[in-house]
Amino acid sequence: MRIGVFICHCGSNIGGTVDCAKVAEIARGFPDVVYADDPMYTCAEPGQAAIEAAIHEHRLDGVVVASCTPRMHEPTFRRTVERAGLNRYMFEMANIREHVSWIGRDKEANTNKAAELVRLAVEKLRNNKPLAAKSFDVTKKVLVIGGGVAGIQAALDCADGGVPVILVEREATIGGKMAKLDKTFPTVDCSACILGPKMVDVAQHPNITLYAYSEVEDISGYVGNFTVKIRKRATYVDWSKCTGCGACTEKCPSKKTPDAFNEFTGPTTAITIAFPQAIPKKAVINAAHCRQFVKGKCGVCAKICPTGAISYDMQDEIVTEEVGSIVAATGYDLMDWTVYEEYGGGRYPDVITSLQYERIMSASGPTGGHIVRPSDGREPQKVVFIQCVGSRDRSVGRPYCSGFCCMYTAKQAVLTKDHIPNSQSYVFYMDIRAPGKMYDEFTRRAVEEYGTEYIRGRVSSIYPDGNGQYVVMGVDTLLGEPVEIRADLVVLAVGIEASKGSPQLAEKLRISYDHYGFFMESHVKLKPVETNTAGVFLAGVCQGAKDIPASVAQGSAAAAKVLALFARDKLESDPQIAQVDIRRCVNCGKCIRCCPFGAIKEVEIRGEGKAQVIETVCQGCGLCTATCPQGAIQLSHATDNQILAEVNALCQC
Amino acid sequence: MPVLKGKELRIVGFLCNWCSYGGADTAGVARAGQPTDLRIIRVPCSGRVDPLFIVKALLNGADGVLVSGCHPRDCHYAAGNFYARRRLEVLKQFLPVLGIDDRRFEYTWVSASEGQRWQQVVTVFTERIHKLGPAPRLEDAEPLLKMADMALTSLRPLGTGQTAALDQLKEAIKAKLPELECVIGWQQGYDGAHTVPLFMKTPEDVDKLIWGPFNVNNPAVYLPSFKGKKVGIVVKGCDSRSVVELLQENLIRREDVTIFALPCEGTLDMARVNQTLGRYSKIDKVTYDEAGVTITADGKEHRFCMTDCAQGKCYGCTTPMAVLADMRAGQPVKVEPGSRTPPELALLDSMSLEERMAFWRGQMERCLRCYACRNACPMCVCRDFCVSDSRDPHWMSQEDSTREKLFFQTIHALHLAGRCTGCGECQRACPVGIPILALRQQIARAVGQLFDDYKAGLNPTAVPPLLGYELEEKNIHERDWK
Amino acid sequence: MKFAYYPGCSAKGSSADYEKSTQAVCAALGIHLEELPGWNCCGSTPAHAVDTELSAALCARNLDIAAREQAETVLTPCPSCLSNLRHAAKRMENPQFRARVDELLDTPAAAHFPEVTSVMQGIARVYDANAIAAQVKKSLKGVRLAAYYGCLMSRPPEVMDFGDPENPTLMESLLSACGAEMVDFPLKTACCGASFGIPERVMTARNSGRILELATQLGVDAVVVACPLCQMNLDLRQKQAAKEADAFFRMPVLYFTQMMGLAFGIAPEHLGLEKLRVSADELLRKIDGAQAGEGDR
Amino acid sequence: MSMTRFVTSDGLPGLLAFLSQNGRRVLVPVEKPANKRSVVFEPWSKGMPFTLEKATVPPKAAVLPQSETLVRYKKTKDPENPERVTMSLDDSMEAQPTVVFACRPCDARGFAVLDRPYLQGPFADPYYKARREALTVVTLTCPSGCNTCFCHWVGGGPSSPEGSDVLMTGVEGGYVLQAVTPRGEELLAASSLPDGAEQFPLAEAARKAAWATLEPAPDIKGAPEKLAALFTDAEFWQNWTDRCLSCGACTYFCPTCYCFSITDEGEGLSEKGGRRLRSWDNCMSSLFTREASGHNPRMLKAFRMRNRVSHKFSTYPENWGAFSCNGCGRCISNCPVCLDIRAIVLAALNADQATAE
Amino acid sequence: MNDAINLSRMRDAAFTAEVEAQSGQNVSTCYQCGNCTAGCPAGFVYDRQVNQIMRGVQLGLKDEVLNSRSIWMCLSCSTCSLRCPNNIDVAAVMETLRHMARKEGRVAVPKVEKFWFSFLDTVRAFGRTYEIGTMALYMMRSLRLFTDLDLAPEALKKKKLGFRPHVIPGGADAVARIMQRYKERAKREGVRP
Repeated sequence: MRIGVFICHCGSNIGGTVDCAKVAEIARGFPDVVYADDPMYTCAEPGQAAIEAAIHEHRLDGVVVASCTPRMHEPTFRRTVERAGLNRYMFEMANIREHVSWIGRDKEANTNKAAELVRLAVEKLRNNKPLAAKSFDVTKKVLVIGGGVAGIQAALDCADGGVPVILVEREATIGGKMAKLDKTFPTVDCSACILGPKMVDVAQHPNITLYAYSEVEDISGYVGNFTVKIRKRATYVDWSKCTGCGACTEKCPSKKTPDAFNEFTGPTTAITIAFPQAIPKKAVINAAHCRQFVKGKCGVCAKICPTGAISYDMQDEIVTEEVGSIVAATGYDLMDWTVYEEYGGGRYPDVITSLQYERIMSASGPTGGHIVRPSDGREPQKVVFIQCVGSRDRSVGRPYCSGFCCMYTAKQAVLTKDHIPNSQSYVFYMDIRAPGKMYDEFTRRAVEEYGTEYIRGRVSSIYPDGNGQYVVMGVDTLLGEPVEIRADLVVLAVGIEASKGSPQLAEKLRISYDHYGFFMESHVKLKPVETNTAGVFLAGVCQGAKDIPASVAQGSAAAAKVLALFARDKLESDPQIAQVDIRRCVNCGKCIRCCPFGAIKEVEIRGEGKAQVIETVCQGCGLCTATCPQGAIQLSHATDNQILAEVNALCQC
Repeated sequence: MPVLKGKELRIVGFLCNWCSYGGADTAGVARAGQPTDLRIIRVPCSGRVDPLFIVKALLNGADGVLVSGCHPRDCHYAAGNFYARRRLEVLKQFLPVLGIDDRRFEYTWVSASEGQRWQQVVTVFTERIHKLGPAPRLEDAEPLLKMADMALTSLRPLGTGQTAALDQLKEAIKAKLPELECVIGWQQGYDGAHTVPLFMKTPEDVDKLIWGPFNVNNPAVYLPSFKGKKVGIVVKGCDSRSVVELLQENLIRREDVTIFALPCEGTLDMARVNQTLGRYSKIDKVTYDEAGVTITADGKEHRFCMTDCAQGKCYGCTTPMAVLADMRAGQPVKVEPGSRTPPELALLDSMSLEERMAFWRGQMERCLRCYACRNACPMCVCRDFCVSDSRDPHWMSQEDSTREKLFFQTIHALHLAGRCTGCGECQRACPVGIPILALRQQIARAVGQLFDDYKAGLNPTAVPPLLGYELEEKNIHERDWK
Repeated sequence: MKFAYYPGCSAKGSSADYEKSTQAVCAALGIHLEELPGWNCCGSTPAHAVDTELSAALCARNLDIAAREQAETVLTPCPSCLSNLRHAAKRMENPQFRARVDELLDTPAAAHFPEVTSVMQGIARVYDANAIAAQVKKSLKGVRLAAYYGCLMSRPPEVMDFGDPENPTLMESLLSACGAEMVDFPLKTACCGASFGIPERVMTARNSGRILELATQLGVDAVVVACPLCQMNLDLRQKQAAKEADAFFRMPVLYFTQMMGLAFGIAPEHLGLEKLRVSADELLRKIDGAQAGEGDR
Repeated sequence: MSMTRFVTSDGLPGLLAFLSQNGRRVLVPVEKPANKRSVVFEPWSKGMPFTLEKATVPPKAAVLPQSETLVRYKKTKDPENPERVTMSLDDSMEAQPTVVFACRPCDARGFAVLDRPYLQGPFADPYYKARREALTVVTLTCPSGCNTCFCHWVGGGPSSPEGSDVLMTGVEGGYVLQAVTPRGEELLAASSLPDGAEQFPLAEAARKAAWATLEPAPDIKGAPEKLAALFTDAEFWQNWTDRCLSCGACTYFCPTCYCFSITDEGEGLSEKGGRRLRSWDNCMSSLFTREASGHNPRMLKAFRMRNRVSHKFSTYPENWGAFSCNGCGRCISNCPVCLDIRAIVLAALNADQATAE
Repeated sequence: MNDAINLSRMRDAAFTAEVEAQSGQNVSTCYQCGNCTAGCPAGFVYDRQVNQIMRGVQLGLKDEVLNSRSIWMCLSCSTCSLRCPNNIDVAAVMETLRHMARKEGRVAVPKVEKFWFSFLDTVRAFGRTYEIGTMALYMMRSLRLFTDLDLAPEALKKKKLGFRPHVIPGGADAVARIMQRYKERAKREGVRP
């Protein structure tokens, strides 16, 4: 080979503690190195031009740049060598800035270390092979999982961009958590009024196919070519006939059915339409509470239904869809706050969650928008809000901040005063997190205009005083004293967690998730929408706590990613993937077993079983390479020989 | 390149590109000062790190090796680090048997944002290695030769009485034979004191089948070569574990294999038998009694009582009955509960790290790299494509140094992690009697201790531990980097 | 059923009634309590407040006796003793700590200690609710009780192993089995003020007062306790508490063993009821009345 | 009569000390502490225990090491112009004067087998030649046959002198040393050992007695042709190799197997430099004939066994007029599955007859 | 302000580290939510609330913390530990501080310590607690002769307190030896027993 080496000074960033000229001189002694230089700024335009010139002048067929981290400029320099006619994989980097000059003060040691790292890169490069990407077709159709506001936004944007959308929603109606809210901060405008039109757009958009009351059963394939199985759960109502007239819900005799949409703040009927603006506005039978199912006789709804839509023997149905990309927008659930025994563990009727409070305040809720205590229907005078219940609390395994509770708590305090002018609200908080536009002003209004008492501290316990009130034992750390409030109603700002089933969905999507079930983005800062599985994007709270504007923005961002992906007719696969040497392969299947992506399959080649890598699915982790005992499957660009070359360069005594 | 004398030691790091390499970058950006010894090799994922890279480095001059990946659950590739965690932990528990201080190898998890943690990890690890000093080299050790103590007690009866049921077994084989390509068993070898594998194709072949303490070979070694063909196999308990392990790994198919079994009463340690017999020109007679055999060679009688002369593995054997069989004959055998540290391993356990290195130095010197150990191993299915004699990948050279030889044994042992059933064929096959089984036994022990007492080859549906993982490992714990 | 038994010092002094009723109830249930020979004080709060190793040494001597007696399980009625003994056993799992403690002892303590648990758990381990109910001769039907555990019994959870540390329910299940109506008593694990009654009276007065106030508010017939110190603070010091709260309390405070004893039909004098400062006569009448009413039907 | 000397049993260390003079390396059989009998040749040094047992591993490595460096190469770069690389070669060979002590006649005959291809062909191998010329072989004659050896089938015997310089035979009280080559005479002459003429008859008697212990040998003179005829009989070879594990225990422990492979290791510009290695190869391994394309003419172990047996008993004799097997029996005793080359040869002879009939 | 706490001078990092080491707690995880204080049954007699003590430990304000009355008034009820969102065993920190203070001879509330000693002295004498003995000793030491005098008639009437010390058969000496060794060791180690 003919290798050129460039030792970057990076101004004084590297040159300050590394003798770059010396490193270049040492590098000239390395095998196959025919040229070495130490430019001031390699990544700058003249630096790149110098590399190109050197490639031509010295007929280089491989280039090593020793500079900053490859995580920063590897793509840059790959393009550089490509411009000069080299294959982009005939390039290696040595990180002598983050890993050398910035962390060590001893110039001799640094220079020696830099030279060794260059040696590693040279040895690796000597084992590199040109790699070429392959192209394949794309199915230009997207699956959006979750019909909350983020999913709705992603679906609408994709649909408007001309891409057919499959929207899958687990509940009977789309709208998600936002549909349950009474008002939204900081404008205090009606949630249903701003979300409703978007929901209607979903229903009416010619490019959107909505599967409500459905779940994703299985996902296979890879970017551009996913196959998705969707389970349409039995609603026992033929939606093609149901007009959403609601006659059945009026006549249903099972009137004490728990109402999940209303967060169990009041009862509903066994056949029900979640709320007046539901999309699709179709009835669903809750079989666990329907007399027809429980007792085997009733049939009232079937009798009353004017279109004969009731179908008690309906079964789940599996439909299969082919899509090229997937947006996960599965949102969140509240954590199970009943672990807080000191707050009554759910035994006190007037200690409720903020989402329950939303339903109580909502005009479409069980009390028609009148704020009353669940225990006795009285209007509360003293309302205590407790923040961070299940947020920033390691003792219950929830160390993270749920992000939007500070704001909705302020909103709820404001609304409480609006509803009950002579009421007094108290908010126990640790820190007020209100960094959004108009947010801090809003919390100040809650204090200054609505007289909400903000008390800095947590609440240690709540207990009924036996007189119909609740003793709230808290602290005012600013005062430095314990405080005690007798409250009529206590509203807990319960922390969020990833929606139920997120880890299972993540496994199906082959994306990572954190300890709490939130999906992992590809890069915290720079790839907040992408995942590590190509073609799968994230929107909304499923990726981490965020409020409505941020969820909507991420929904649009995900849609933009989908549209960008679909802007090309063919996709290119990353050639840094595993390859099977079929002569060496004995078809033991160990690689197939451990591949996290299902990217290896067994095929028959001349009568013998062999492993084969599905090039578009392989993500290039190399687990198979480390697993295969006979070295028959090698990860291109990180083969055993390439890594061994590096090990041998370091350890040869 | 040589280390900076007097300043640095050779410390090699394998960092995953996504988390730990980024964490090291973050530390750099934060100008978090660190010792300069570490040389980082960037790999896509900690799951890419073949434990053999680490052994290779440690045998070839590294004073310390550090692997770092994404925190469990945060793997860029979803699960690579879960596999890595198991493999690296097994390696860590294996190294001391080679005489390598396991403190010289560490693995951890550092995310891309944890610059400070990375600084801490590098600093603590480098300090640790400097405290340990330059790693002792295998070549510098003064050879130390010691022998395992073979005075052992057994968990189950040892003897030769079960032959009574052999005829019944033969009938069963004959009945099944027409459906099968062949049935693998044992026949007499060049004399009455040697038994060799038998491939029964006709009823007359079946009549050659013998059962007894000379049936040392593990016939399961031949099964993978019959993959796809209907074949029968006669097994001892230990052989059946190899069959089960092959099934576990889909190397053979259950429907293809018919297993015939008799309860095993132990097999002779032919190495010790031959030591006793010495040089002789002819075996005159071999007679059996309940407790052992008497071999008359050149007119001289030698009695071998099974309780004294069984193979080392037989004493701690808990599966004299086949763990899986289609046809069984003979009387069930009672096994006492308990476990035994195998004699070879007990020998290594009794040594210091320095002694162990010296031990292997002494033992490996006489290895000729004939690879009888490998080829006799029923789990060595790579066979013609073993990495030990390949140029791509080029793990080993043809040099006859003790280091290369020991490295091969390490390859074998690590490739057997969670798979070795302890049949001992590797050691039995070794013409120069190197107690290489100890390395496999240590791996098996580590796997057992880490994964709920897992033993390879007991359950055909069990997932071999290194081909699986748990989100939270019960017995693998994150180390403290304080 | 036989258990080793560590009565604790109060059993021989201020809580003789607890001791008496414990013995009576256990006798009725056929549970034999074998008192550890030559046991000593666990050191109570003062010992661990002064030095953890000293506290552990005092406890280790008792645990060592129990180990030598080859006891499997040691029962103790007193949560404070229980807490000290269990803490000591747990801390001595640390070899360095153990070595320091051994230095203080005549001979190094046994390598393994028997388990120590409360009398209440001991009873519950042998008898489930149905079995307890079968023993009841005088149902506590119509009697409203508040179960008060105090702060030590369930905390810290990793040492005490007494169910949910905020909301233990064992006493409720035992007394419900005896027919009593158990109210949800939110202050069941609040602190009564502990041993500060002597050096800082206001501490017990305030804290006990809060408990008595809620119990009174909830209209219970008695507060049932499992701790000698709680009993003393709530009963003997009830007046001090009332004074501090500027209120009037008349709340009988009984040991759960006394309550169970009554349900088992054991005579009050065999349960030491005469030692109560706040008389339980009204409660006794209520129980008898309920029995009479039952008889009428 | 050739020159004889006598050495008492106690005098052996003294003899070894004498042999070690002048920088000579004396390879003696050493018993390794192991559960399995393991005797290997190792350089003797004063005070080192040794044995006169037949070695597990033959002394072949004395002339043909398991792995040897043929050439070392170092590259240097012109600091002015890194494109200019100069290479220096070092192909100096190590040929330390060596005595193999107390090998057996079969081992010694092994050297004779190796000599033909390495020295008598169109090219003499310089590395082998240098070592061979520096080698003296002191052979201990066998007192008896053994269960796996068959030297007398293939032209040898318990006191065959072929390949030896000195024959040594155990007699009452010591050993008689008999020079069988000029080099042997030179060696014995230089020693201060007493003359052994007196004990020589005892030695002759012992040798005769040894012969008497052997079972009669079958006539295998027809083996070369018969094996050649069986070349295409795949079934024959398959039947005889079904239990073969394809390991190298037979070839690596064989005193006459001489195949090697050559590999380059290391980098010329590294501190260690590059090395061209010659190492033993093993025809029982599938790699032996695997071609660069991946094609392998001997995919089946049956064909590889055919190669080994035919080489020893057919092709080598065709080329050199003698069997290349010397009947030491190590391939039998070391085989993990007790494959018996004698049985194969006999079967080949019989198979031929069967066909003829 | 002149009396501001000068952190650059008063911060004692070794103190923080020592508290963490002895208590086994990581005090840096405390984010001052105040939950410990909110639930503390003794807070009303504290001079500094628990969360403030924790803050003091974080900042390494050794004198502020060890001279506090609060650490002597802690009831050891562990409510703070139970409710701490960061799993800090706050009660263990309080106890550690008390031990540290005692060993240095800083006793902000002597009557509490006197009560303990009175208790422990009776244990040393008799092997078991002897309530009247404890009371008597305490009254003597604290010069608070009227402690609980209001209870005495009731207690005596109800025979709540034993007049006779309860002595362990053959065991009191063993307890005394434990105490003795403890004292000797404390002396050797140069701390206050």
